[in-house]
Amino acid sequence: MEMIVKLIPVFPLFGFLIIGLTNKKMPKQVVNIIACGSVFLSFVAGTIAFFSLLGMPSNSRFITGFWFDWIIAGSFSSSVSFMFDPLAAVMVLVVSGVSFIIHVYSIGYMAHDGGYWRYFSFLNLFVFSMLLLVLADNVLLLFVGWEGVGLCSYLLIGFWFHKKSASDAGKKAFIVNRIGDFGFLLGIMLLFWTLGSTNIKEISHLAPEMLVAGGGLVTAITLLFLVGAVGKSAQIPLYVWLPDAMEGPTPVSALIHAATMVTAGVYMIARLSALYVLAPTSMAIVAIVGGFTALYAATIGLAQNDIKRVLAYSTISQIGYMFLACGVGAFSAGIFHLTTHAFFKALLFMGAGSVIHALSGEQDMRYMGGLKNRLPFTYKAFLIATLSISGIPLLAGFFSKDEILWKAYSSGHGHPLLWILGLITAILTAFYMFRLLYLTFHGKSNVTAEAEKHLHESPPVMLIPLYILAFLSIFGGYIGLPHALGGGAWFENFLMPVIAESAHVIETGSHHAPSLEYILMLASVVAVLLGIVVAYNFYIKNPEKPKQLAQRFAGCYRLIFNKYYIDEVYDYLIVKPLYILSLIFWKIFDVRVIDGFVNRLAKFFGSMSERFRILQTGFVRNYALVFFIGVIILVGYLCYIFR
Amino acid sequence: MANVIFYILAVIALTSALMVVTRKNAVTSAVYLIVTMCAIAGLFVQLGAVFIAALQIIIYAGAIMVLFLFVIMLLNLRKDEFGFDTRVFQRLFAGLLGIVLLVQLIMVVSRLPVVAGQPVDTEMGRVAPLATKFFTQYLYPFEIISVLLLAAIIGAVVIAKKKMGK
Amino acid sequence: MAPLSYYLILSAMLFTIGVWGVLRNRNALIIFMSIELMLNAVNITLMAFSSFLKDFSGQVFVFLVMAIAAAEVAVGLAIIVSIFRVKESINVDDVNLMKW
Amino acid sequence: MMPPINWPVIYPELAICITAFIVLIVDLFLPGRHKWVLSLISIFGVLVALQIVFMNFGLKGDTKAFFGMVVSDATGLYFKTIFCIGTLLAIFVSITYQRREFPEVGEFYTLMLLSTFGMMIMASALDLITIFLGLEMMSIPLYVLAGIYRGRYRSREAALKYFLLGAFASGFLLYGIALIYGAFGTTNITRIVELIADGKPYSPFFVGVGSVLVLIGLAFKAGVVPFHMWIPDVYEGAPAPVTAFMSAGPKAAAIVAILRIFVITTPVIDLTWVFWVLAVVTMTWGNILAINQNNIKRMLAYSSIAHVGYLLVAITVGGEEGVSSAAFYLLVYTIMNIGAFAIVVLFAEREEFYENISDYAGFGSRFPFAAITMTIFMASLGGIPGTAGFVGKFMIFSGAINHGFYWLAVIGVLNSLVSIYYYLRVVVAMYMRQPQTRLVDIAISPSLMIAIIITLLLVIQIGIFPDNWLSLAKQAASLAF
Repeated sequence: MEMIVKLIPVFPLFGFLIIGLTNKKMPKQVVNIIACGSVFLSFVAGTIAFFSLLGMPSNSRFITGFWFDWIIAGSFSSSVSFMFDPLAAVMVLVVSGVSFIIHVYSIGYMAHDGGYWRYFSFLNLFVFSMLLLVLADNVLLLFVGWEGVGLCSYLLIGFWFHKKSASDAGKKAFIVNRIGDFGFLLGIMLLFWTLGSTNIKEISHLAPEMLVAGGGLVTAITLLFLVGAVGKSAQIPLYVWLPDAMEGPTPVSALIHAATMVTAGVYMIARLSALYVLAPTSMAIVAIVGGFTALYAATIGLAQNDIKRVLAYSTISQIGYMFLACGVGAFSAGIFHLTTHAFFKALLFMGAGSVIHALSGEQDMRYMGGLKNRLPFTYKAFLIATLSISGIPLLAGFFSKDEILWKAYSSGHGHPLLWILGLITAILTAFYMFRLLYLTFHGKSNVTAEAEKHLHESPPVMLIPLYILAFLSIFGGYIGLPHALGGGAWFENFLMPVIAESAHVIETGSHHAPSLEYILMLASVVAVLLGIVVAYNFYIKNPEKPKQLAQRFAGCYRLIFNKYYIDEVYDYLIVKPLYILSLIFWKIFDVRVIDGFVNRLAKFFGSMSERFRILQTGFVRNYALVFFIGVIILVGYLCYIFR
Repeated sequence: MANVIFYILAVIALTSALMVVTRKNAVTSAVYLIVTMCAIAGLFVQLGAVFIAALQIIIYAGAIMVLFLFVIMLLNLRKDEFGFDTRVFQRLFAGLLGIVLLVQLIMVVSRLPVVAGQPVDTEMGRVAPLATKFFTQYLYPFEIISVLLLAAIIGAVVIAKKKMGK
Repeated sequence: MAPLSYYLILSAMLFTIGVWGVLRNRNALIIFMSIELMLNAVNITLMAFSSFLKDFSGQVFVFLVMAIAAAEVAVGLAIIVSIFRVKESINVDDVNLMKW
Repeated sequence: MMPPINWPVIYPELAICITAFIVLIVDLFLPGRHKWVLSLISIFGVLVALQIVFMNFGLKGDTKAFFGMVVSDATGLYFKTIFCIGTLLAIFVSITYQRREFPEVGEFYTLMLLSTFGMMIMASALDLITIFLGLEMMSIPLYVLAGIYRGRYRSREAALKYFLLGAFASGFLLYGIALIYGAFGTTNITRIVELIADGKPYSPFFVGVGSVLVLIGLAFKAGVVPFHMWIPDVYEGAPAPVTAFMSAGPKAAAIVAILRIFVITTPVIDLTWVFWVLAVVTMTWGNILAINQNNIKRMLAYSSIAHVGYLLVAITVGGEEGVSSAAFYLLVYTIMNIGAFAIVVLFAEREEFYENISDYAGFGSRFPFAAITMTIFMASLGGIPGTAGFVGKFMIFSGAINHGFYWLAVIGVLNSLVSIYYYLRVVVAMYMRQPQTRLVDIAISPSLMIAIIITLLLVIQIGIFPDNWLSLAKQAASLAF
């Protein structure tokens, strides 16, 4: 079994090498087989390992796959070896499974692209790095995978490099991720220095013994790791790169910027949960960052017109949920939502990709509409995903989201305010997702005549993956059916051994009355329905409404006789402020403050470089003078010391 | 008495050194540099190192400076070739920082316990102990310096020789 | 005989003059001569220590420095001549094609 | 009465020196078109020297020679290995270039070997004056090598700038040695340590200024800010193979001298803060100025300044950990940097026509192997995990954290992240820019290919299995203390 675990990431690596080195000499069909086949083999290997894991007693589920010692220098050691435990198993299955589906989808989507080979070799490299990340048994190897996925992400965002916006977006992603990596790397070093080990299993054992709970050291380490997680998972304040990352091909957005890579931060926090539970301050910060990001990104999502950008903000918002879960100590709930989110978000992106494909590259929702009948298969799959992400009961998204909301309220680290944040986000999510659905598929068609000519449903190679994911988006949630609904919370129990030490530290919400869980559940369902109804009112029942909002200053009396009086008040009190808030967040905070900061940072270094290089005058006497100034300063320093 | 000779030599060395760096004409500078070196040789005699003083004259004034003069003649440089120096900052800083360096260095050397004047030790002028040093303790540097001189000759030839062939 | 510190201070002054010469001159040859002046200044320090410590090592060093100076002069003058062949000038301020 | 000279200690130096002379003599009898024989002789000589270096690791008994003037210890031998590797690779990089651009200059190899000879002297010298002689022995051939491409004006300019500033810096170094001699009556490092141990009174100020001046002289060669000004111009102007040679060995030699004087022997005065500041200034300055460079040699020049900054972090940390991480990093740096320059030489073509990063557009598809190799070197220079450069940086920065230099580590990590930006610019240019018209194809020369493949394999090998190399560096450090 060890061999199988060892081999999981190796297949895509070979795929990358073969495709990358033979380049264009290979026919497309062979590339397809190698690219998809290698990922499929990883998935099969992961499945086999998963079942053998299930065969083991629940608290000793662990397989090591040792390749070789990597760095050994004195007390420092780090090896290339894998750990396959329940958490890794879940991640491996999600990553390789979703990757495989998206690889297949890409065959259709990228069929006419000139960079076909480059695309698949990068994609395979990405899968390799991601598997390395989730399987790594020490933080240093995890960092290798972490950088690897970052590199692939950068290369794939800028895949269509002839578009300036694409290469700019790549650059931005790169810069923002540097900030995150900075924290991560320092965190690793500080961790090694304090515990003398980088092995995750050893860390989990050593941390409670050697570190003072709530002490400054563990807080510093966990916060540094949080910086890394925030960068990679696009949370406040380092989320700016993700919306721009949509410049890449849509399957890439689905795989890297929605389903897998961006959730690496959540995975890492869950992996190091043993450290996080020792630092309540960090936990609180994780929860607050998550909660606010969830709300913030959701509000921005309200006002976007680009279909992929809505989904991008939605991704940020959903990852915010996962952070919220981790922050309140419900790591398994975070991972659960990560899993279901991978299904429905990948489906949403691929559905959007199918629409974009059908409309010859149109991404603006204002030029869509009425596509329900033109793209019936895509529509059905998209509808399922929308229902799932909105949290309609009995679909996958409902269970995971509800779990998080419940934990946010009831956990020892939780707080009703966090729950309220989550609840408002749930309303907004339902609203913007249905807005998206209505604008794209319902109503009257705004498709341009040019696009109309080529309008066609996608080929089966793109639709079949959609339906596999649609199936998972419906039923994927039942693995984690909570006790309250008669389930066994299998998912939580499965992960429990890995984060058991973390969980027992947390006071679970046992003191809450069981009925409370039902009430909160009901509240969230109502909230979701509210969001849907409002969206329906706005975009189906009265599609002119949003436009009227902008020009309705004709006098009070018209309002009184207006038959949508209630709606109007509602608009005025809730929707319009929200809409304005959304614009404010987007136009001012997003574009100016944070985005501006990142851009300015890059510009700053550039201009520093430009400004200082004139000091290198080319005159040898100036060089001698600078040298001499150095001498004066150093000798002067000594004169000062020994004065 | 000895101090008087020291002062005279020091004044000659300093003045001619200042002339070296302030003249515009390279020939004048070179001649003043020869004067400085002779003054320094005189100081070496004051310190009792007669042999090194002789070497100073032979190597520096005799060989190195002749080479300099030879190059100056070869290049046939005229006097005011460069005109007025417009780089004010450079000159300002050079002067100011030069004074700072001087102050610093004097601070440094003044920290050494002042050794009172002592009679000239003729022992220091002997060649035999110097040779012994050279061929025992400093044999390795001595060998290196021979290779170094060879390297310099090769280098000078490589740089200066005309392109062959084409 | 003058005390040690006299020699050291004289050496420091000559050294500073040499440095100043390097910084203020534009004629490559004079810059080079200023560098020679710096080396000579150091020789005074070495020789003074040698005599006052009654140690012949200092004299050995002076000898070695002279040899190094000779080697540098050989190479340095060759380089200056090679620049002159192209530029018809030995003004170091003309030698600034590469910058920034 | 006289202690033995103990020749075996300097056998490596002798091997290099004798090879240089053989090359010089053979050169006289070779007609222009057969000058390539010289490179074979040089390669053979360096390999012999390398072999002797390895044999000397097992040298028994007294490791000092020439009356305590030189020593053959693990540190010195480790660095001699680096010099040999660097010179060997640089010769491989030079062969085709030399034959194409200045075929008549057979002394090229002699000068390179003599410079290596000087580096070796620096690595094993125990006396300040010998270190100084080694430095001059290393530099004088370098001045000439920088200006050896007489067909190119920039080369002459580089030689002039390098020479004038180098001689200027030598003056300060020598002044420092003179002051130390005055304080102790000797310049032998071991002797000075003994004297201090015996309680000889000395003025710390006097000695401090002396050692700072010595440090400045060495820092100039290494390229520490603010003594770095010559580096960009000289690296740009010198012929690319010479730049490759210059950026590796001489830097390592200056660093090993700094290590020997300021870290390995108990320092007379505590210069930790001086090194701290120099490290921060050096890496930041190098990285910031590298960002906007378009000439690839100039960019690599600034990046080499930044790398010296990282090495200064290791020197600041000091102790066994500092020395071993610096030693390891220098090995890695030598290999990856010469590898990168090998690609630059490969792409440069006649008279270094293509030397701007923007000229590299479209190379990714035209020269896939060379482009992917360059990508790996750039990744390694930037310290991306999985490459040799990452291991080196990781060792340095974790050493800094281990010894409580948190801010230094933070600044260092930030810097290395900034640096990835300009390294990836090259990659972006190769893969993500529209190719310009370029009619000529690059001629693949076998010798250049050998250099590229060796460096490539070593970078990957050290990146994935750094163990043996690390323990070698560790040993080089541990025996020194």
